[in-house]
Amino acid sequence: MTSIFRRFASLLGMAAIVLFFWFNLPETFMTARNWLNISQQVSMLMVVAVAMTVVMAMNDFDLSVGAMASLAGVVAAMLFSQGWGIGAGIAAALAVGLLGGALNGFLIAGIGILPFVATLATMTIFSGAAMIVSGGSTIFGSAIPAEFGNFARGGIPLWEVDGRITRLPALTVVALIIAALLWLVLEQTSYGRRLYAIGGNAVAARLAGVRVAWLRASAFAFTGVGAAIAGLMYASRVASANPVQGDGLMLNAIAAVFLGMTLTQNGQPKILATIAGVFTLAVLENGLTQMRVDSYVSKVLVGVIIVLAVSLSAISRKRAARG
Amino acid sequence: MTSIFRRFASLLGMAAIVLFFWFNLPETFMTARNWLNISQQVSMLMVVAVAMTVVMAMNDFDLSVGAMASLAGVVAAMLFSQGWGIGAGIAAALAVGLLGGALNGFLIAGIGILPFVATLATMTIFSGAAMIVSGGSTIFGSAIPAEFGNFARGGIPLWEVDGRITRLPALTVVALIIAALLWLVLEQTSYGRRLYAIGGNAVAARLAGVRVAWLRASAFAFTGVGAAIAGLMYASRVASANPVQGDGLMLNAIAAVFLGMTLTQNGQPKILATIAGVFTLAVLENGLTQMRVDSYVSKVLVGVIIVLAVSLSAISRKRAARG
Amino acid sequence: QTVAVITPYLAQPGTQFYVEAFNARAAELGWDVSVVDTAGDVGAVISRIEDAVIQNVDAIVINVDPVQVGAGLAAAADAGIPVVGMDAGNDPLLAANVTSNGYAMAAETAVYVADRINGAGNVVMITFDPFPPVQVRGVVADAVFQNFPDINVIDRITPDVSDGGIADSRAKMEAILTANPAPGSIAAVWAAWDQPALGALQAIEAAGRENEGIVITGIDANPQAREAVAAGGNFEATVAQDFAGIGRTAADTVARLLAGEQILTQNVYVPTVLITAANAAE
Amino acid sequence: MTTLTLSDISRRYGAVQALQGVSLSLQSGEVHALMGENGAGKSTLIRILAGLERADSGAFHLDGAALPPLDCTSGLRFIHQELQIIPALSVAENMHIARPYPRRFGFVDWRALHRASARALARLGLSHIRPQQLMGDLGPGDQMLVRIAASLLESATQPWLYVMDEPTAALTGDEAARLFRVIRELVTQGAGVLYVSHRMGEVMELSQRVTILRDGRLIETTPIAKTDQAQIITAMTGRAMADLYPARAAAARTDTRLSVENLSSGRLQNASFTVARGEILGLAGLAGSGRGALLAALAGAACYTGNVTLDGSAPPRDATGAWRAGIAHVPPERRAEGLMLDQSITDNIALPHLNRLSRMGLRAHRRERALASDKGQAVRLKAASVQAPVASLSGGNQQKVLFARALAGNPRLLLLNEPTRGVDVAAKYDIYQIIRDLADSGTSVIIASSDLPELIGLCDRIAILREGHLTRVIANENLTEGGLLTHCYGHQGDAA
Ligand SMILES: Nc1ncnc2c1ncn2[C@@H]1O[C@H](COP(=O)(O)OP(=O)(O)OP(=O)(O)O)[C@@H](O)[C@H]1O
Ligand SMILES: Nc1ncnc2c1ncn2[C@@H]1O[C@H](COP(=O)(O)OP(=O)(O)OP(=O)(O)O)[C@@H](O)[C@H]1O
Ligand SMILES: O[C@@H]1[C@@H](O)[C@@H](O)CO[C@H]1O
Ligand SMILES: [Mg+2]
Ligand SMILES: [Mg+2]
Repeated sequence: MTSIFRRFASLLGMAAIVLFFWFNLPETFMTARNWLNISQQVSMLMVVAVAMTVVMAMNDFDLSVGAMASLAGVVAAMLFSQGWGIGAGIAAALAVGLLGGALNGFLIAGIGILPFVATLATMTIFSGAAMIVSGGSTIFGSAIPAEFGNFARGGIPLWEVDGRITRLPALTVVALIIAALLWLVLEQTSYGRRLYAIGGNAVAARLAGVRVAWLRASAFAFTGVGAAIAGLMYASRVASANPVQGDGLMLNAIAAVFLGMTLTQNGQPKILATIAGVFTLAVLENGLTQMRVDSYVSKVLVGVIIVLAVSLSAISRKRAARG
Repeated sequence: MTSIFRRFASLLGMAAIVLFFWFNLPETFMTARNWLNISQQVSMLMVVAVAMTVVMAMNDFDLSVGAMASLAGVVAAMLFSQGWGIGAGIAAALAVGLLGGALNGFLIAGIGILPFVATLATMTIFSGAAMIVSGGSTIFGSAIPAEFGNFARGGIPLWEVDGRITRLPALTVVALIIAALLWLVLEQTSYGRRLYAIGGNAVAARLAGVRVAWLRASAFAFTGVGAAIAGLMYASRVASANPVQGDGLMLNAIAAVFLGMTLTQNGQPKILATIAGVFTLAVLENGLTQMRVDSYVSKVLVGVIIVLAVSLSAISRKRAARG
Repeated sequence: QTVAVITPYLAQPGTQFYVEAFNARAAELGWDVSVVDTAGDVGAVISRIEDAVIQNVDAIVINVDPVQVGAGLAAAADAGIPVVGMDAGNDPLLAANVTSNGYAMAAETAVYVADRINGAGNVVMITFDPFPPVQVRGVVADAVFQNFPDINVIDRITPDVSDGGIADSRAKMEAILTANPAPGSIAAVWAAWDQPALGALQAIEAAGRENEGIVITGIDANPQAREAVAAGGNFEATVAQDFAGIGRTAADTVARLLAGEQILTQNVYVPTVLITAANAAE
Repeated sequence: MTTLTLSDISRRYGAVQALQGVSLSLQSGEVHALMGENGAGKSTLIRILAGLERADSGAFHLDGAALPPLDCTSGLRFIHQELQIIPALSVAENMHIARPYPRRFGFVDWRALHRASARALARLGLSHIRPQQLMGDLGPGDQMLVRIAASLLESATQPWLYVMDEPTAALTGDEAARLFRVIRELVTQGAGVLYVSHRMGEVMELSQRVTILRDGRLIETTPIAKTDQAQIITAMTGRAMADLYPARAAAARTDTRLSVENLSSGRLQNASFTVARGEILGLAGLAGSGRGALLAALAGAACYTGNVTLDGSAPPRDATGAWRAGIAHVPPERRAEGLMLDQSITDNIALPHLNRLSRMGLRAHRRERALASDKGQAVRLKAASVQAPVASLSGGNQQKVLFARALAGNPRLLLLNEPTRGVDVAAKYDIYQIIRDLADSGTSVIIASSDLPELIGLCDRIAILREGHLTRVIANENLTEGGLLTHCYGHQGDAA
């Protein structure tokens, strides 16, 4: 009961945001086009955030995801510019993600460095590496194969009105597939359940014989690959690669997971909740821009609205605990 | 025993860094001037990092410190430009820090929002507010009273060689005073001990008579003031105020505290350890720039060296735990 | 008529000025302008362009490398909404780009440096390649310095600009000064824009080496830099971009497009002026 | 019959030699008790057996064949001493942390998972616990029972040895009785049990052989039939122990210190009673009867309604005020509610008393340490130094730290919730003596315990709680365990 109300409280907050924009932007906000648009805009963040959810299920963090996204993007672009094929370039970028993630896993689970410190250090390393690979500047133009850039512009045709085809954007599809996969992994496999066990009580998990080190390391590797995928999506969307373009994803991804956690039963990070968190952030941006709120004021508003939405759930949780 | 070796291991790493630069820059690195210089460069970060140590002692975070530093800087500059006196402008900026910190404290201890979420939201709010206050641009020139800018250029005369006076920079003095104060508070008062108790086990602390909510709120207020002081120092140093100039302090401050934690007995955040962490980061930057390492490569090196230094302590801790 | 101005760089002094001028001209023309700052996030510019397209604005103005926001430009093109660059860059999907000539500005300051040090000495370069308009300046300065056999570029720094560009440049310059303690060991600092030039100036003054004759140049002539140049210290030259002119011209260009006119040359250059102590006060 | 032999096991932690050349042979088909004072090395031995920690030296043989340490764990099931649960996961998932989840097409088969868990729970008669329930929503007793039930899950290779480290420490009498029934059943089916407990009675009743450790050394392994309580205690402590409980004061006490009228809090409703100066009042009841709620309310840890007076005036209703007013308490869950594990013994003991110890807000480190070593000695704390982190102490010694904290303020009212959980016999006797001495000097004590002999041995009067009601307060004269249980269940209840 209590938890239902709590989740309800936070959902209420999110619903209120949507209703508010719907009311104020009656013509444009609640349209399929706008929502498809939003879904495409958030697709990269969604991939990073669900990947982040995997490590946060273990109560860990990965601060290096943004830098890894940037690195994967420039690595692929660099290889394209040296004549590699699309498949090979993508594979190499994903391998970089896997290696970087495995490095994080090794430092954290193998050496025993705190995740915050380890991934802060690798964030610096990946970011510097992205600068070195790209020479610090944007790789674009003929260096990027047209198909690579076109991918992000394509999508699955949904319907046609007046000769204009509405599509489910390709990036949205990729994000949904990855979210679905990670949902399966976290919720429906013993692997995922053990990650939650580690997050719930690492000592208990270890005493019970869970191979904590191994699971932690592998989860970080997963997250590295997720970040690399997001970096490739980003590069495809902007049809270019810049050594800092993914950096902003990190804090937003963490924010989305935390926002989502206010929706879940025990405050656990969950894939579906994270997606709700991602959409909350995106809808705020989209709606406030459409309402043409000054960008500084809208920045303040985003902060205030998040506080209000989260307060609802925090207060109702307190109530529940008390009564 | 074990902990001594562990702390020794990390100090060893830090000493190795210093020795390395000393060896490679025999003429310039180990000079009083260079160290005074470094001390001045890190003074802002030091203030933010020691303030961050206060909340991290409770096992909390404050992601809003960087934005608060920026905000305090532009508030003071804005008021100066409107003819306020130096004292009044500084007082107002500190009041903003206190209020902002108290807001964090209220959201976290009063409402019960997770520190990470609450301060991520207030980070956005403070940052937006800084943009609004400054109109998004840098405030400088005649708007900033000369004495304000001169403060950072002054210092306490130490000695004179060939008519050149070597000074202990004023910003260094401020940073040391604040660090000393917070050291007193954290290590030598019951207040500080209670913060550590909260960090160790908040439920147990409450049952043992610690007023957890009140202490948490007040500690965040402390940290807000610390961030505001750093923002003022920053503005004085660059004799101008820009709405984003303090933003980068946040991650670096957290990094410094975590680096320091590898030096302490039970991995607790401690003021002296944080200072060591701050200097480690600064010495790396200074030494690598002096050695004319490419900026990108040096970024990677900073990450690698931090990993190595921290690994030493992590590995020896593991050894110790084994026996 | 509604126009959306979208930029990640509103915190930069230059951007401020042309956005202001743009707004002023737009007010005269009776437009309804919304300014969106994505605070350094280039990818978000695409999202905001898409949002503007959904709102069905009449024109969009961007201040970002157009190559990186191609998806947004394509969305605008699909909807038939013209996009004008304001100090942006080149892209076929851009109706026009109003800017200063970055190659020319860098050539002016680099040649100024070479002349002042008589074609010989150690030079520190402060560049920033991730941002294309600034990146081209470094390329030109490199070429100029390479052409002088006795000029030696001893360091090429990329400062961390997240703090506004002054403080980190200053810290880096302080380390370089420490590493080169002999008077005369650094002849000049060539900075690709004013903020790092100011940071270098502060470092030189703090180190008490303002009398060694180290020459500093910047680009932008922002008011703080203008003051420094006028003061007659080490910071000797910068280039005034006509930010207001860029903003005004961008607005006029949008007006021409809305009137159905075709713009022939994609780049519309607004003249620049070299600023030294002689003309800094103007 | 399967036999696992441990020979010459040693383990050192820094300066502490936790185990020194211990040899032991475990057999299927019997209950083997492992006994020793707090810090004797029992849990360390078990952690080594479980492969969670390496021995410095020693060998393992299974039916005569040498084994690398980790290989012997496959036929073993462990219940470790500290209650290790994952509050945010369901009961069924907690039971399966270390087991393969049942799967269909590679994915978790939730129905099969819940069915398997329900079957194991049923074996312990835990029909009131649903597999889908959150572990964190259960009381400590039930949580321990779930952990025990997890070791009873069916699996492909049936375990031959169950290792239980103080499983009954957090259980009430009837919960423990269910466990004993299952243990007997397991033994009948041919399995062996290695059983650690500080409760003499259950060891005598359950086990066939007993091994005694003292200071990390093996003292002896003997058949239970050839020994008795007194001999075991002597072997454990190295000295003979006379009376377990201190003598009660002769005169009845009259001057009321605490008076409680119609107190309601949580599941407790309208409790009224008084406690005199120097009196020890016991709280007896089954799990969930409201004892904890009563103590928590008086300790300022929970809100309540009703009239309470302490020495004539209303006591503070928050924990901070309560400590300052001389109301000290020992909460039931030492790890969750009591201790800062990574911090030093001194820091843990001094915490509620900082105001008194410090001068103008500045800490007096020396006085803090003096207090800690003084009170530590009083409870026979076994620790390398008072600056050692609490996490490095054995379970029983951690409990003593909490007790030392409560004593340190010379309280007017001392509230104890299971204060001797996991404490060894010798130390228990010391603690009882301290409680009695405190009472004799005027402190009023309220003590809730599931250890009925403890209540009968120690208290002047005993309050009976049943389903949230304080039904009666009886003088402790000629009370028997059975008699007390009858009260707890109500008149028509069954006292077994
Ligand atoms: N991780 C550790 N670090 C340091 N000392 C330890 C550690 N673990 C155990 N010890 C020490 O080893 C000794 C044996 O501890 P152990 O936990 O085995 O005792 P025990 O017999 O189980 O006691 P109890 O009855 O209190 O549970 C104690 O002195 C304890 O302080
Ligand atoms: N001395 C104490 N100090 C602080 N908190 C306590 C104390 N005793 C109990 N509590 C807390 O009070 C709450 C209610 O206690 P509990 O769960 O034991 O229920 P109860 O109905 O009182 O059952 P029981 O009769 O078995 O104790 C719990 O959260 C418990 O941890
Ligand atoms: O052209 C300017 C540059 O000179 C720099 O100031 C950054 O902003 C750009 O718009
Ligand atoms: Mg034990
Ligand atoms: Mg209880």
